[in-house]
Amino acid sequence: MKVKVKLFAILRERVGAGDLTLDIEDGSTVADLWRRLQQTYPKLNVPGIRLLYAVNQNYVSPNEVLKDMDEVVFVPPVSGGEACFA
Amino acid sequence: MKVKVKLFAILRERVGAGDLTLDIEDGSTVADLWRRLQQTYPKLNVPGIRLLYAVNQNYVSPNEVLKDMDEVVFVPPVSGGEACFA
Amino acid sequence: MFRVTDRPLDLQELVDFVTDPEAGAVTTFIGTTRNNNEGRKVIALEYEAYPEMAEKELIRLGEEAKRRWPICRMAIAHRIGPVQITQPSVMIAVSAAHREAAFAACRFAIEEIKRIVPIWKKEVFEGGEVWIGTQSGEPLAPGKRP
Amino acid sequence: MFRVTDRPLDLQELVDFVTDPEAGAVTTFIGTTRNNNEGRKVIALEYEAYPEMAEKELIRLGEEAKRRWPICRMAIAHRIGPVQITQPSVMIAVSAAHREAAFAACRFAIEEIKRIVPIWKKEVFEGGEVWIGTQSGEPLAPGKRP
Repeated sequence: MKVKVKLFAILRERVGAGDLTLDIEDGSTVADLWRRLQQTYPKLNVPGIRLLYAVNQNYVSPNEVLKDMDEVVFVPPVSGGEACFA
Repeated sequence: MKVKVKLFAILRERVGAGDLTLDIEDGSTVADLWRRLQQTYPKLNVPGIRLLYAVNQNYVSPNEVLKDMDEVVFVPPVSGGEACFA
Repeated sequence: MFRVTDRPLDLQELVDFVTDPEAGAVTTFIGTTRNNNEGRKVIALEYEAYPEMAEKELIRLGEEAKRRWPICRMAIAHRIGPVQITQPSVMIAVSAAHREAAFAACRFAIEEIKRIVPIWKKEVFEGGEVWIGTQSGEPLAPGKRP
Repeated sequence: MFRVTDRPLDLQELVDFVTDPEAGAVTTFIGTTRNNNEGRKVIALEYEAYPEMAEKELIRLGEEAKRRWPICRMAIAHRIGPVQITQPSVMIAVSAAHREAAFAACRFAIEEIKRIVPIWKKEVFEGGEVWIGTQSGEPLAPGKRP
């Protein structure tokens, strides 16, 4: 099945693209997808970064099982925090 | 000696005037002046009213001794409170 | 900027006044006339001030706020005369590097205005009018500022 | 009114939106770009949003504020793109019958925006640029909203 991934902020800059479409196996979770992306784009390994996860514009746990054509966003820290030079 | 009295809000309305000039005895305090005014204008007796006292635009205690040409204001409750139907 | 005026108030003017390149936060408070109070149908509020002393007290509370919190600038404008439903009677603007100080100082300012600044409020409601004020406040301790 | 926009923000528009005859208090918060941060000389901030989700989260936090406090209306606007020194990036306006609720809900809104709304901030400073974010937040508990 296919899922759409949107990348923002530091993740978008590191990959050099904001929108990806990926083929993944049925039953894959959000965490599985993130591991797969990190293998494809090693620059996504930002040391110490705390991500949140959103599917179809709602926050979910990393154990959420994905469905065909889901829109997945890996949410880096939002604007309230301190500088992250990693 | 003479002092100027300014009346505001409920006190001004009850006396029907905002500015008074009074002759008082040397050594009179703010509290003495208030008693004197209440005798002249019995309507100034608003039951339960809590006044503050200002001389020359500074808050003072009722025991403050007045000087010639002082500007005295008896300050009814300011705008933060509940309705006073007295 | 500490002002008592019989003209309509302009929030943007206050915000422009407190704008500061060191500030990351601006808070404002606007007091407006609402259409009801304690079960009465309010028509308008009428404010009366002892203007010279009111402005001095506003300046004084601004200085006190600067002592208590790391703020950049503060502006307060209070309208006198009649103020219709939804119209502003008082506006406060505070700028600070960080929002905690901006919120705290703005809240402090409105509490102090309502506690100590010689401005009085008459409520004109359907069926009558009344000067708003407390009958149960603490009496002023001798020799103390309230 | 909950809006993410690349246009300059207008405080009066938000205040007009929350104006309500039942309201005696309006509070506003404005977040602005300040000229320094952690010792760096800041040139500008650049905001990026996941706009559809950001607006949904703003609406959601507005509903949560209405559940928690007796407020009348709330408006939030967040700018994206470059925001120069002293310019506003976010504005919140809240009206309520009484000031306590207006202050509390306004403070809640900005804290929630900075905690949970998917809008990111890049600081452009003399000598570089950096995405602002925390490395030490709590990880998201499985199945929980943050």
